[in-house]
Amino acid sequence: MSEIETYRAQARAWLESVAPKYARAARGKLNLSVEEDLALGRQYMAEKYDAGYAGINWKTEIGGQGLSNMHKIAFDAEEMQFGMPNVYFGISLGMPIPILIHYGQDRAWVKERVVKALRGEEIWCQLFSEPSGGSDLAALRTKAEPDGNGWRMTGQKIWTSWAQYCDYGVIVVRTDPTVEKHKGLTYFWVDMKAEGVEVRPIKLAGGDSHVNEVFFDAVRLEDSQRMGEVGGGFGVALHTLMIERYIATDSAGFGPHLDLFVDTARDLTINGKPALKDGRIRSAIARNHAMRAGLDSITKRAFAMMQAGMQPGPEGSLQKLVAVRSRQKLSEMALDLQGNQAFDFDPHAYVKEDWGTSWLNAPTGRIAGGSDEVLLNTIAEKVLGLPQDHRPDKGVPFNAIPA
Amino acid sequence: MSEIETYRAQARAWLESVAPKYARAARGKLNLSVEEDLALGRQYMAEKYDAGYAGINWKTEIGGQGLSNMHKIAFDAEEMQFGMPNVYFGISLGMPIPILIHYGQDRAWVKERVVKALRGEEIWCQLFSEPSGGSDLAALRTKAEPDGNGWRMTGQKIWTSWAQYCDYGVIVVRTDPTVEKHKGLTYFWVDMKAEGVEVRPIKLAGGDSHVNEVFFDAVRLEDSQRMGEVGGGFGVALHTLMIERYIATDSAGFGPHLDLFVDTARDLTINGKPALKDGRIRSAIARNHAMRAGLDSITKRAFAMMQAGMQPGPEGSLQKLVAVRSRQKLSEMALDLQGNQAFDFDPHAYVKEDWGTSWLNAPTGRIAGGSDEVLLNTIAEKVLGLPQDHRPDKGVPFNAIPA
Amino acid sequence: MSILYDEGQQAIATESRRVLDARASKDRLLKLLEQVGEHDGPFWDTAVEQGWTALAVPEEHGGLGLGLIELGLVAQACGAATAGAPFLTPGYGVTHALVTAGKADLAAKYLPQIAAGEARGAVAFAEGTDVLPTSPATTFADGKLSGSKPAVPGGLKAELVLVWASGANGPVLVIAELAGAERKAVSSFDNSRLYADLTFAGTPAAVLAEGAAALSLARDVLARMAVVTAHEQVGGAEALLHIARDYALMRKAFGQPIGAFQSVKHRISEMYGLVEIARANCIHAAAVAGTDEFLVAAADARLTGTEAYDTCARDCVQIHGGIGVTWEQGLHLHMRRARSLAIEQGNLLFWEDLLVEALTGEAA
Amino acid sequence: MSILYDEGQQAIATESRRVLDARASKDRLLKLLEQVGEHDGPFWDTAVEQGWTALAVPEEHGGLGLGLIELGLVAQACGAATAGAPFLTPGYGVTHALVTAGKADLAAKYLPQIAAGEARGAVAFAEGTDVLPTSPATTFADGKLSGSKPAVPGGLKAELVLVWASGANGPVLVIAELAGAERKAVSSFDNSRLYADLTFAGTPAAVLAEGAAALSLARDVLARMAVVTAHEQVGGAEALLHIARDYALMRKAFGQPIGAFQSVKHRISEMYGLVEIARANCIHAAAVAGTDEFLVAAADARLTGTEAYDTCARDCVQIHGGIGVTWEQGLHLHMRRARSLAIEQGNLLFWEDLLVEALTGEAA
Repeated sequence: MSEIETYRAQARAWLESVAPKYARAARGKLNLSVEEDLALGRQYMAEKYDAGYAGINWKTEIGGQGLSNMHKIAFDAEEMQFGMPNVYFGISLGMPIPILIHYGQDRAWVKERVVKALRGEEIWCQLFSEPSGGSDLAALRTKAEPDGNGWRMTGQKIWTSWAQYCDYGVIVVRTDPTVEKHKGLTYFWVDMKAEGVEVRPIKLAGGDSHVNEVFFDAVRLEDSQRMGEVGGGFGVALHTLMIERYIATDSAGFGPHLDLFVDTARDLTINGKPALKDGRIRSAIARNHAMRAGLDSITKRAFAMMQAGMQPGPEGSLQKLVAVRSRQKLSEMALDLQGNQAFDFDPHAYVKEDWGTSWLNAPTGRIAGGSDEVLLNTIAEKVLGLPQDHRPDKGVPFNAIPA
Repeated sequence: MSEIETYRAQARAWLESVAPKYARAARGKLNLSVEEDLALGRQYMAEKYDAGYAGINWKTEIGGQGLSNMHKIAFDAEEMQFGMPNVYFGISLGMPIPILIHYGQDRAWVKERVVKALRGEEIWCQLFSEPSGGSDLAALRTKAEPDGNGWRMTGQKIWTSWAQYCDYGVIVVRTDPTVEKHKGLTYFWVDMKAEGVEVRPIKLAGGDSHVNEVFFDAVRLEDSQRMGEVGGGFGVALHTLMIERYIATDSAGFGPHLDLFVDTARDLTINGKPALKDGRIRSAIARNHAMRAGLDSITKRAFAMMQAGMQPGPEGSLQKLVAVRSRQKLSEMALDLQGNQAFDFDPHAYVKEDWGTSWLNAPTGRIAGGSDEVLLNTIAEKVLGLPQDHRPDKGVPFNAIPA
Repeated sequence: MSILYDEGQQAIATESRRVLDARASKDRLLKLLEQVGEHDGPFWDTAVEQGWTALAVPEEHGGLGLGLIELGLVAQACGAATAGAPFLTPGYGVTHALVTAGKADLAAKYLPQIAAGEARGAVAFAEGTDVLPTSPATTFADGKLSGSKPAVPGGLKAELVLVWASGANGPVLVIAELAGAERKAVSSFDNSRLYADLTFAGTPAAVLAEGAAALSLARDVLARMAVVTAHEQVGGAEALLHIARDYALMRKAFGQPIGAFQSVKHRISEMYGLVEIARANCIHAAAVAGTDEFLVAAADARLTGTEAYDTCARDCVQIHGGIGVTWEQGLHLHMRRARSLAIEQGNLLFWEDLLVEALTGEAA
Repeated sequence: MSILYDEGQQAIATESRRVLDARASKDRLLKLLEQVGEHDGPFWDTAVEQGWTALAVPEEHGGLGLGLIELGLVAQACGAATAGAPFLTPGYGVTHALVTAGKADLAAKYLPQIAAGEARGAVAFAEGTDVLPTSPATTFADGKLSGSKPAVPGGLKAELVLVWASGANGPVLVIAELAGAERKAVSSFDNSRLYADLTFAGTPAAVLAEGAAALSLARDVLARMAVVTAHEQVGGAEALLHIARDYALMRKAFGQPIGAFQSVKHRISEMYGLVEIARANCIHAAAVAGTDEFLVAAADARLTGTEAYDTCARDCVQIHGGIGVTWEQGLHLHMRRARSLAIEQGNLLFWEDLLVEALTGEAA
């Protein structure tokens, strides 16, 4: 058994030992509120940290375990099967903390934050999108103006996941409106409990409210909260999105595994015949399997290359685009197949185990973290070298662009 | 029996009477060259004229029969089933002649041309596209400069169907390079046998050569050959394309009827089971039938409205876009279904009765007479009022646009 | 059977759209999504007041003696408004069954109530995934119904139900009063559809048709309801097309309206194509109701109607970006309705198979 | 079974691409389209000279002892060049059968000839629309083959043929010399594939495997050929992606490169997605050849390879507009090849069913 396999076996053993308290199977019966589930999640993260499974592939000097990406992948693969209450910490540990590790100025303070974030004691959010900006990162309007030896920030962010439970956030703001729009941005971390910060949850089409509007009214930022150069915020933000590309991959498009579709179809008939015998269903299964297998191989190869010290190819940017779009149609089909039985619907069902919530929330997946259209443009321009779209605002100082 | 039904019955009787000489069934055996088939076609057109089935819905004073669109549709529906050798005259009578009737200056001369065109003695072509222009009609470079009381034309046209057999053509050329590009165009008719006109056939992907490049070297045009105002050519050209939209509709996308797909599938098995029992085939048949039925209903309604003196809706512009695109995929599927048997291929098989030539020539159909993309833009802009694409050349004098 | 609407039909289309626009309330509809067992009272009052329940009822029974074309136009307006009550379509199904079955007493008893909006209709054919089961498990004997039907649209509040059941000799189509049945509300993603599991335990019912006659009548009722639903789908799809178009003109990105970007522009043009093709099929189907062409025409309308509404729901939300997935903005009202209508009266697979069998004689 | 190419493999990829680019001739290939029974001699000479015929032949038989990964990389380069001879893939099929069947005499006799390019291979499994018929009509008895196989790729000029036939007790996989068979050229849309109807009238043949062993070997051969073909499809699709990208940068409309229009831009990005997904499946499939995962991985590669090549052929032509459909411009070389490769080794329906059966245990 390879070292990774041994590690995987140990991880599985530990996960099974805590599963009775934390796994979805156990929590499902309790009908916990989001707050209660989050509290349980914090306990789980602390136990996970103590067991040495937190920050697996991060350096030891900032609180990680100093192991390889392969160890991390092995643990995650096992952990996913239990449905542990860790959804609240995914973004926090996925993007903001790695960025903090990379750009944070006060290293001691950084390490303290990292450990508390790993233990689930603190949660970080990512404050990028704005109402007016949509998918146009460079069009941000939230501004920070020099204020003595620091800054004062005013404006509004939107679509911020879990902000209502966050202690800190990373944010991109405009510090110079007089230069071309993507050049006037700077990146900071912000204390979400600071005076002048207000969080308002947004109710989504599916009925839940894990995303928020966040308002900043003359919030004070020390210059030590700056990450990267003044005017260098656009670059840091792109770096964040790069990380996101590799962290956030799921060939099921964050919906149910294809096996669930097969199980669903296995019990059904179409005009009296077994659904699995029907060419239309077989085609859907086969095409989705082939597509997902391709995405999984792309991910495996990317990590193998990172492991070998190589830079993975840009094909990683296909993951969300392809996977979520097809999840949407597969979920529709899974519902239609069930006929009237599909009407029976639980809005709180887990999106990876239920066709109803998977279908209803799929559009959010096709928009959040870069819409299909933005991803297609990015591939065309950054990967294939095709020209940018026409941009009337190009080269124009931000404060000269008609709103 | 309604008047139309009576008319249809008479038409069918006449068609059957000439079928032994002209119908595809009869010609098929003879392996005629294009020239021989064309000669036969001219005879057919003459007989058709003498029988009173030419120019059915055109005014009697210019050589038509003065009957309704319904009579025309009834005859065409019957005629189509026989596969008469009339393909060479479709464009000639479809666009150029109606435009000539509308804009031609010398009415006596116009009537003479109309009759000769109806009798198949003369053929007209339409000279729009240019090598540099592509789908951008307003970017035409062929120019006509004032020359005494007339004009002298120099330039090149491309994708001109049947030009090698044509006596006359209608053409759009640039008469003023100093104004905004779509404003400097003028519309003429041209004698294809005139000095300085050279026609070079283009061989297409399918292997045949019915389209041509046409070169004009200082060709003399009388001002009496002008149709519409000087500088009014763009409008006349759009008028031509409007006519094209209603003349050239076939919900089969100018490929085989769906019945042929059913017949093809009926004889085949998929992994040992009848293809018609397979959900994938059933879905293809059903979806294509539904789509084609919708297009047919749109056409029926358009003609009913014209008949009732109303202006038909813009949905007619969907026909080619939807029909040809789906014909392409249906043809691929029909070939794939046949397995190795599909390799047996006759490049001269009639495109409406053969999956191989239908598949191989489908791309031409998606490009000729307005590409899919141009049609989608036209619908978006002209029907739905969406903005034009960004056009760096907008408002710029033609001779100031970088080539 | 003209394919051009006459003045009266155009008036119905305009008026129904006008009155629904005037009384529309997104907030009311959003609230209904989270209330199991509630429907949009004001909408239904409007429907009754406007005489939509009487449209297809013969004049001698207090109706307007109109048909599928007129009802289709009303359904189209209701689809655009994501109407908050499910009774229009099954109500028409029950009406058509009563008008066609030739049971004068039943017609005389129920049609006036339906026309007046006093009796709301539901149609319970499906069992499991079978839209019209060959031998339904629900049985009918000695004037009584036994068995159950899952998630029947409108079942929770309708007064009358048309039931597909097994009788002594083959299938029967019967009508029953729902007061005599047990109903259990189904919590769904589109709660104003009032889905209910119906259980019949000796529920009194009256026979409308038996054996072969029952099957052909049930098929005709189903096909007609499918055409009404297709009109509703076209109405919804067209509304989404216009919402998308208007948003694409208003919303700016990178300094210009997003409608100037071909990905948005062409997607909206494709939506237009799907809407017009479905509309044309609906007009044709309604025009040939009662002829041999009808079943095929109904399938064409149903397939393109479902494709149009589903695609427009997906793409209109996508074009809106983030705002499109908020609860308040309400596009999900259409998205949810697109799904419920795609399943009611049989999904795409059912209609594909039915159409191909009609075209080729080959059963699935 | 690493999923990262080693240096040797990368060298094979680069070198095969380089030599094919250097010797490519569009005119030669266009001419071949109109000549029934001719293939691209210079290409095949290159293949032999480069040792591609010897790649998968064990060293003791004069080969290089390499495998599917290396052959896949060569096939990818051939796909990009729409190579003008069909022997590479079936040649590998015959090679693998000889290597695996364990008939030392036959291996010793034929493998050196194959490695040296003296014996070119064809594979004749299909009959009618059956890719691998359960009970083939072609029979084998007393060392002789009788029956016929339609439109066998390369059949017109190959020296050796691997045949799927019915023996005394169940199916057999046999090898025969084509000199002893009758061949009739099939005029096709991709003539350099050298399709031929093969007729066996007592053609001498030798058994490689019988019964269950024959079936599993035939399946393995078919799956491996499908993976080679999938690599070829990826090569063709990727070439079209680059052609489309370059044209979109060069060609101007409305005063800007057409690549600046999102309809063109996004279509090319979608092409990229299809190519990379198919490539990833190919790499994985080649890496797991010989393991239990292989059949599923091969189906994944084959399905995405076919989809990628077909879509790229359609869209690359469309992006070119009028020039894209001319004979001289030659994009139809890819369009035709996309179709022939989509059908050789079994169409999408066949592989969908095979994959689903492997995943669910449910036969079609």
